[in-house]
Formats: sequence, C-alpha cells, structure tokens
Amino acid sequence: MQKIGVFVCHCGTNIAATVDVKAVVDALAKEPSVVFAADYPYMCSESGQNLIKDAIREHELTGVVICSCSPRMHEVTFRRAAASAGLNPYLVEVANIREQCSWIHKDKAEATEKAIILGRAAIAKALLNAPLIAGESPVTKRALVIGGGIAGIQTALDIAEAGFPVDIVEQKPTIGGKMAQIDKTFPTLDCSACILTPKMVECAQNENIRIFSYSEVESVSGFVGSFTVKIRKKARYVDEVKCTGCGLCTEKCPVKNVPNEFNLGFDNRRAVYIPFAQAIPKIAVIDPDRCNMLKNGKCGLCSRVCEAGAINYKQTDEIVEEHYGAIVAATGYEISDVTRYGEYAYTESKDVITSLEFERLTNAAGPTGGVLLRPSDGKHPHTIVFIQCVGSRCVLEKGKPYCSKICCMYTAKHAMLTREKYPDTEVYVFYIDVRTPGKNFDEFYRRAAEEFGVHYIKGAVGKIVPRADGTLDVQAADLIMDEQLRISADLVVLAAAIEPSKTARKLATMLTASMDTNDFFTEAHPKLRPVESPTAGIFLSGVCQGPKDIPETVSQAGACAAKVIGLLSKNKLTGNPCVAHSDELMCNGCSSCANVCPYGAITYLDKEFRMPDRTTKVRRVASVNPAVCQGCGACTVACPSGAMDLSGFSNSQIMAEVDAICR
Amino acid sequence: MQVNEEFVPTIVAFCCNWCSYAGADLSGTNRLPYPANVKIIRVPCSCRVNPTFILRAFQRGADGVIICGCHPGDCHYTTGNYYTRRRMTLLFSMLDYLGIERARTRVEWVSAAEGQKFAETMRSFVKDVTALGPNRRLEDLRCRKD
Amino acid sequence: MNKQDLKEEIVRMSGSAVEKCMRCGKCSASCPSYEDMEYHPHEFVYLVEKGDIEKLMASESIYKCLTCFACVERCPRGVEPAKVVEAVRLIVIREQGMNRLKPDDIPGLWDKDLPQQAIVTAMRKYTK
Amino acid sequence: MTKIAYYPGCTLKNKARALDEEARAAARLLGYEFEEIDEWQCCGGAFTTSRDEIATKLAAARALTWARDHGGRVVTVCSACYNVLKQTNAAFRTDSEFAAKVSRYEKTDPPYRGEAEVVHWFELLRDEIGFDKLRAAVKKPLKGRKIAPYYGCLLLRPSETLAFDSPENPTVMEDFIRALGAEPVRYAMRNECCGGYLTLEDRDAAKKRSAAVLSSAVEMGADCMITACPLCLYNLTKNAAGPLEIRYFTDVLAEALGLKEGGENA
Repeated sequence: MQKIGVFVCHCGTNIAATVDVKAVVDALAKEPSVVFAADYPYMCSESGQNLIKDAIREHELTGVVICSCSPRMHEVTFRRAAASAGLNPYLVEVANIREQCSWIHKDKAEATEKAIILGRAAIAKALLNAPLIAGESPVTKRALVIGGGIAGIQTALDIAEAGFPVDIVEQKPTIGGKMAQIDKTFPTLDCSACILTPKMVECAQNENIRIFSYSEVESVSGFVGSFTVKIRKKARYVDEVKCTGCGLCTEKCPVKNVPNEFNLGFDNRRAVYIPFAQAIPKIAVIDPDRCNMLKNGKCGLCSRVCEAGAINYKQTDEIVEEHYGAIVAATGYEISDVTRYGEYAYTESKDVITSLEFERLTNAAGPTGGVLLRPSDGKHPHTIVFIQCVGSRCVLEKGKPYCSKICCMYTAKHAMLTREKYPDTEVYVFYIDVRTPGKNFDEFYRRAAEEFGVHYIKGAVGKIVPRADGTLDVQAADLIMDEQLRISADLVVLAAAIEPSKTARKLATMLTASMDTNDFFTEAHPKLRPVESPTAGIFLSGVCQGPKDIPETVSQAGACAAKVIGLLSKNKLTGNPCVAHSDELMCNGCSSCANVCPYGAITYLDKEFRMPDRTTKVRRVASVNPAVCQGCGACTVACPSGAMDLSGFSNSQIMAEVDAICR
Repeated sequence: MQVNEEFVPTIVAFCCNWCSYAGADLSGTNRLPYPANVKIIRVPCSCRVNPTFILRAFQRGADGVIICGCHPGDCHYTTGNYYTRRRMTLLFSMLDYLGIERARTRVEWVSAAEGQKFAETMRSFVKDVTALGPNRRLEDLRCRKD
Repeated sequence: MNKQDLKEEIVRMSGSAVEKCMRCGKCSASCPSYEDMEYHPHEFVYLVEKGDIEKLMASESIYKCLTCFACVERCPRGVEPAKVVEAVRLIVIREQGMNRLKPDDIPGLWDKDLPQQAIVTAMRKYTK
Repeated sequence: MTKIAYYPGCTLKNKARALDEEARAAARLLGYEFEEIDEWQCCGGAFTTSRDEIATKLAAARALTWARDHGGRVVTVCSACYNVLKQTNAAFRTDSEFAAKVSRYEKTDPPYRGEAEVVHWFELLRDEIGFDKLRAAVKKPLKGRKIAPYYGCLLLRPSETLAFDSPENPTVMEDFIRALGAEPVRYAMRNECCGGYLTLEDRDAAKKRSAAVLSSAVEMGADCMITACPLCLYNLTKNAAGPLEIRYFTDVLAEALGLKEGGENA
C-alpha cells in the first residue's frame, strides 16, 4: 500500500496570490493513496523542509509530491530533504505550479483548477516511482579550454595554478586573441600588450599547460568527468619542436603581398609568417593558399634558409585524441559586418574604419607605428567622427538586438587619446546613450568630455557622403539642439557591434551546450550559475557567454576556473540514475535501440534463458551500460517489443500523467 | 456533445527538460500568459515521447497534443529531436488517416531562451484547437468525464 | 477624438510600432526635408507615442515629408516614421474642407514640362 | 519573342512618350514583346501607406489581377509605377483583410492574393537578359561618357518590399552603364530624394533636394545623369540648373543599341 504525502507551497504570495492553496490541499488530500497533505509559506525554507521530513517519518510515506516552483529550481533541495528522512530521493515528484501556473494566469479559479490537475498528475507519477540509486563515474583530472584569448588564458592559468593539467586549443597560430590587437585598455589606459604578454608567456612556461595552437576541436564525446575530444592540429608546414622562431624564413619569403590579418589588412605579411613579435608559441606558419612551394612546388627558399631545418612541406593535419574531465568554452567574439550599413559608406571610403581598425592605427606595433594617419592618403586627420551603436541595439535582420557593452568605453578612450596626442584635432562622438556602469568608468567618460574637449553629441548619423576632395560629409542629427548637422570629417570610426565567434555554433552542437538566439552560450542560471552551461561539465568563459569588457572577462574566467577546479577535485561523480533498462524477457534482440543510441550505451549479450518446457535457449538481448546512458529515452520509443523503458520517466508513468491531465 | 462558444479544449504539451520546459519556465518568470488549459508533461528529451502517449491522450479526451523540443542541431542528446521529427511526421500522417485533424497535433522547436516564443506558440495552438472544437474521433467514450 | 483614440488610430493606420523608438534620431539624421519641417521625424514618433498629436496636425510639417522612406530604411528599431507622418496627414486631410491641394490650384502651378506624374502624386498626397 | 504584360503609366503616354517607345523598341531587340495591359488606369503615382486606404490602390490591383491572368508578370519602366504596383502587391500578400476587401469590391474570381510578379525593366535586364547579352547587342558603345546613375527613392525603398537592389549601395544601374560602354560615376547622393511631388507644394524646398543630388554627381565628374522616373527628370532639369545633361535610361539605351537615327537628343 502506497502512502503519498502532498506539500503545497505558497511561495510567499508568488503562488498564493493566484492559486487557492488551501483548495489545492483539500482536493489533493482526497486523491487515492494520499495520506497526508499540507501547505506552507515557503516549502524550500528549513522549516518547510522539516515539515516534509517529519511527515515522511511520522506517516511512513512511500512517496512525496511537492507543488511548488519549477523542478529545475528546487527538485534537488526536496530530494535531499527526503533522503535525509530516509526516503529514496527519487520517490519525490514536483508539480510546477509557479512558473507554469500562478505566474502566467490571472484568474484565481482557473489557476487553482490547473494547480490541482498538475498535482494529480504528479501524484499519478509518484505512485509509479521506484527507488533509484545513482551510479558513480570517475573524473579525468584534466581540463580543456577552447579559445586562447584573454578569457581562455586566464581560465587555463587559474586551473593550472591549482595543480591540474589543462590544454588550450586555439584556432589561430598564436594565443592572445583580440586583446593582443588592442592598443590601450580602459579605464586605466595601460598598454594592452604590456599586461597581456606576460600572461601569454606564463601559459607557455607553466608545466601544467599545453597549447594546441593552429588547432581546432574536431569532435567531442562522453559526458561530465570523462569527455573524449579529438583535436585537429592543422599542418603549419613547420616543425614545432625544431623551429626557434628566429624569423629568418619570414624575411626571405618572396611572397610579400598577403594581407596581414593581425593588422586587419592595413599592411602585408609573407606566405610564411609569425603573426606578431610576441606570439606564443613563437613558431612560423606557412599559409598554404599563398606559398608557391605548396601550390606548385616552385620555391623552397624558406627551407633553404632555415638553419634549424624546421620547414616541412610534407606535413599533414594531425588528429590528437585526449581525455578531459571538464571543457571550457572561451571562443570570444568577432566584429560584426559593417558593410550591411551602407549609409556609413564603409565600402565606399577607406577613411571609414571600425574601432578595432582604429586600435591598429594607433598601436605602436601597428602598420603606422602608432601615428594616426588616414588609410586613404596617409595624411594626418583633423576632424574625426566616432559613431556609436553601429549594428548594436538594432532589431532588424541585419543587426544585433543587444548592447555590445564595450563600445561606449572604448570610444571614450579613442576620443580621449586622440585629443591628448593630437591637440589640433576636433573629435565628435555621436551617441544614443552613453553607458558606463563600471568602476571608474563614468569618471573616465566625463574626463574625455570635460578635460579633453571631446564633442559628445546626442544623436545619430544618417548618411556619410564621400566627397571628391577626400573628405567625408557626415550628415547627422543633434537631438538636443534639434538640428541637422553636417560635419566635414577626415576620418570616421564605427563602433561596430560585437558578435560571437562564427565557430561557436558548431562547437555548441559538439558540446550539446545550448545557445541563445544570438549564438551566445546559455548559462545554467543567469544569476546563480553564470559560468556553467546547462550541460554538465561544460563551462563558459568570456564573451562567448555575452558581451563583456576585459576586467569582467578576467573575473569570469577566474570564476569559471574555480568551478572547473571544484569538479576536477572530486574523485567520483554521482551519475544520473534515470537511465534506460531493458526487460530481457521481452527483448527480441532486434538492435533498433542500439541504432538510435547517441552514446553507444547499448550492447548485446548472448544469454541463456530457461524455457517453459525446462529446456534452455540462448537469446541475444540488449544490455544498457548505466554509466554511459544519459537517459534521453530515444531507445524506449524505438523498441518495437516494449522491452526498453526509462527509469524516472517510465512508459507507465507518462501514461499515468496523460490520464491524470485528461481526466 | 454540443460545440458551444465556451468550449475549452484540453491540451497536453510534452516539453523537453533542456529547452522548452525551461522556455515555459521563462515565460512564467517573465509573466507572459498563455491559456490555463495547456498542461505540461516534462520529458528528458522530445524523443522520449512515444507515439502511443499521443494516442492515449486523444483516447482519454485530449483535444490537442503538442510536442516541444530543442531547435534542430541543438539537442542536448545530439540527435533526439531529429528522431522526434521523423517519428511525428509518420504519426501525424497516420492520425490524418484516422481522421484526426492535422491542426490537433504540432511539433515546435522552442529553446530555453525563448519564453516569448513558448507563450506565443501555446496561444496560437490553443486558438487553432479551439477553432476545431472537441476531439471525437479517437475519444474513448468510457473515459469521458461528463 | 480623444488623445488615446487618436493615437490608436494613427498606430492602426500606419502599422508603426512607435513604442519601439529608442530615441537615436537616425530618422531625423536621414531626413532630406529636415530643414523645412517644424516637427522632425523623431518628434512625430515621440509625440504620437505621448498622444500629443494635435500639435502635429496643426503643423505644416505634415506636408513636407517626401515619403522617400530614408527614415524607414535606416531606423534600427523598425519604427517606420514616414508612415506615422502619412497617417497624421491623412487624419487631417480626410476632414471635410481640409484638402491641401485643390484642382483649381493646378493651373497656377502648371508649367509645360510638368509631368502628369507630379500632379497625380501631389493630388494623392495632398487631397483625400 | 517572350510576351510580358506591360504597365506604361500616365506619364509615359504623355510627357514621357520617348520613355515608352524606346523601352519597347529596346525590349523587342532583346527578345521581349511588351503587351500593354487592357484598360490600365493611372497608379496614382504614390502608394498610400495607411492600411485603411483601399480606393487609392484599386487601379494597381486591377493591373496586377490582369497580369496574373496574362502570363503572371508585369513589367514597368517608370519608377513610381514600379513602386506603387509592387507595394500594392505586397499588401495583397501580407494583409489578408485588405485583399479580401478588394476582391469583394472588384469581384475578382479567383480572388487576387498577390500572385503576380512585378518587375522593373532593369530587373529584366539584370536577371533574365543579362548584361553580357546587352553588351553584345550594343552597336554604338558610349565610350568615354561619364554617366551618373540616379536611383532616387522609388526604385529602392522600402527595400524589404521592393528587393530591387541594395538600398544604400545599389549596383544595377552602374552595371547597366558599363554594359553600354560608358563609365559609371559613383556618388553618394544617388539614392537620395530629388524633392518629388513637393515641387507643387514648396518649390524652394524641392530645389534644395535636386541641387544636392546634382552637385554631388558633378563633383564626382559626371557629364550626364540617367533616371527612370519622369518626376525626377523634371525636378533635376527644372529645379536645379546645372551643367549636367539629365536623360531617361531608355534614351541612352536606345542610343547604344543604335535605335536612334544619328542624334543623341531625345
């Protein structure tokens, strides 16, 4: 005989304001097998939990139903409470009467009726629950960080510091990411390279860190604690061990006209190159699309000049397979395509540039040696217009609906530095709102306006007209003066929206980690679990989770590392007991289940069965490995004989819920 | 049974724990209303939904059944939603053969971030089913409530 | 009509989501008729959102919009200011006696090169 | 010879006769027979965006219905007709209430739902005939001519509905000019308004618009400007005196194809 206890939570007024809690208790108390029903203002509070524990003991409950918030919120809390009272935690069911009832309905009668039905369904399911015991799985004590920008670097360093080995996979030939391209950092104006390169060097020197540069993640399998990852090390055509990074090959290479990605195409590199002076690893790489030797076998100059004998034209991509306990996504961002905003004439004039291009033009290691010169004619610009929110906060198909968060501050930085270095310039900033939440951020922006005489204009630019004399006619609105302005500018800088790396979507699919509609990784909880993906064992660091600046990225990277360290410190993980199992007597060995299993958790055994006539017969039957099964249930539907079922979500349980709802 | 204007259909929604169930929670958190006659059953993945569950629902008097899963390519279990799509295509054509109107069943992809979409989807589904009136074709008279 | 009805009427006619405006001013930055208007595209959107429509109805600005759609094209929020201006103008000229252009005015405006298109378009824009 | 329904519009039958005749002649040469729509009426020159406007959209609706029943497409030459027809067609496709009202009034059977396709002569040239074929058909290449294409607003906006070309950096007229052997002049004001119908309401205001367009083209070295719109042509010639010759695109087309006897004048 089952004995079910029902507990209905008020959640303060969150539930009680729209659901008549007493009526729910009364109705559910009448359900068969229910021996106890009560309500409480906050079931998740300690005294609420005590109420549950006491009832379990006192009434010798065999099942518990809690009508409260979403099970995604407190199922774990209530299961723990049940366990501490001696009840198997998997005998607890939660009816979601907050998110899926009280919060979406206004009519009290309607909401109360729905809450009762949801409670009945939970009781029906609880009656069919069986005690489950979670298995354990081992933890591979090594982490993988995907992406070698500041987010990935910081996460890797913190994990390594705690004593765990960690690998960084970076698709470019060097780590460093966007921060390596930036000139100065706000709000302190430290030199970006000066604070980044020591960290890059630390990565290279730390015994616990391995860097797979010029590499990509090829496939991911497994689950939290034991992932298996294949990494494609793209052919560099340079032996990583032999190359000393002397750079002689990059000086002798005859192919001189390859646009230099690091300087965003403002100057050229060779076909064999080292991305920049402080690259880590400092190893040359040959661009197979441009190298004459690789294209048609005619050259070989680099091989001849290399004293270390590191050049190897026959090198091929290499696949490395490695095991990890945790994976960190740190794939960062790209600058969105500004050509979609034709009114800004980015394609029509070389003197309309993006902010990242501006960084290269003011960087001492950049194409102009840090002297701000117009890309079109190399002359010194006198009037510079900065345009904010180019593509950000744009709800059209071509834009990004979110605020890119960093543009207000870097534009203030650009404007301030320009005025400081070139007092003969006039600098205008067109803004919609200036957003500067952050320590010393608003003070920084105000300094640009107050001390450096940057003209901040509330309004937008409608059109940029490139003139025959090389100037740019900027047509704009000044909303405070209520007038249309025309500024004749020498240089226009677009604060382009940032967007997640194009590689992120493919990676998310491999990791089975969810993404939002903008292709940012989704966090497990926006407030309480901001650095974890809902997929166990996957962690998030940096802009791949949402726009953020360097200080915020570094803090998040550290937080992410702490979560990874917490996981890797465990020797065993408790698994999910809601896994599939097959009834051997019903199984006909058809393989339908194994064919749909995404984890290869199902194998077949030849097993001896006693037949009714006392003979024995060997039959082929399915067997599920509970450590590998993730509990999706695909096999249960594929099984034609009905042998396969899923613990915690069994066929009979879901049927019972259906019946209770349609009753 | 008379089709009157007060007709309130019974709707069963099977929601994947990783996406649309969370999407439904989000529409709650954001207070985005949808009709109370939608009752959600949590499943670990849309591919857990056995066609027999849907038949059972219709037999027990449900007027519409909707299955919500992760967007193609986003399945927590990699390929579960593709199975759902294939299975439900077959089931729906069978239901069609049985005379169950096509609009009584739906498969929708709703992510955990799409609270708005969840509420809109439910509103439109309820509207469609309400327009069709009560389900009679598969209903088992012995299960009728009144 | 009271303020709220008028606002709803304009929103219904134009199909414009005035509440989506984030006050960036890109419409007014793009407007070729800006200098000839007393109220500018962003103010049309703002005043309609506030329900302060009489001011717009009394203004000459409603006849200065070229319906060139530069504002519609460039608005990052999909607000469509030109349609708002047109809706306000229609509310005005649909009233008896409020035609802006009368057939009798045409001979005075006529010149031999004027294409038929100019007259039909002006009649459509300035009369009911 | 491909037959295609043709909507000439009011001005092409009066002030801009040449635009009509040259467009047809060039079409014949390139394999198209323009079949004038029976009893077509003036489109009204402007699409009234208000959703409750029905009567002003009926002329376009009739032409579209005729086109549906006669080959499924309608070609236009005038930018305004193109704009009005295409926007009306889009209203049929997206606004079922509007479509139902028109069909009830017009008694169209089956009811019109926006099935016809509206194409501009430029689109036909670009997407079907192809500029390579046009280039091959050119008898007198316009060598050395620096031509500024003037798109104006009606061909490009609203781009979501018209989908004619990129609304900010269109290229079809530039490609057209190149195919004729001339050099297109790129200038930023090519998609800005000429002043349109405002010339009747406030000529001074309209003049400012035309002047801005013209000076931008002149500055970039143009010696000729082409347009598809009679009102643009009027504003640019009448409201802004300049060194630039303003011509219909069909005029330079006819010239390059050798359809004009000797002269360059329209």
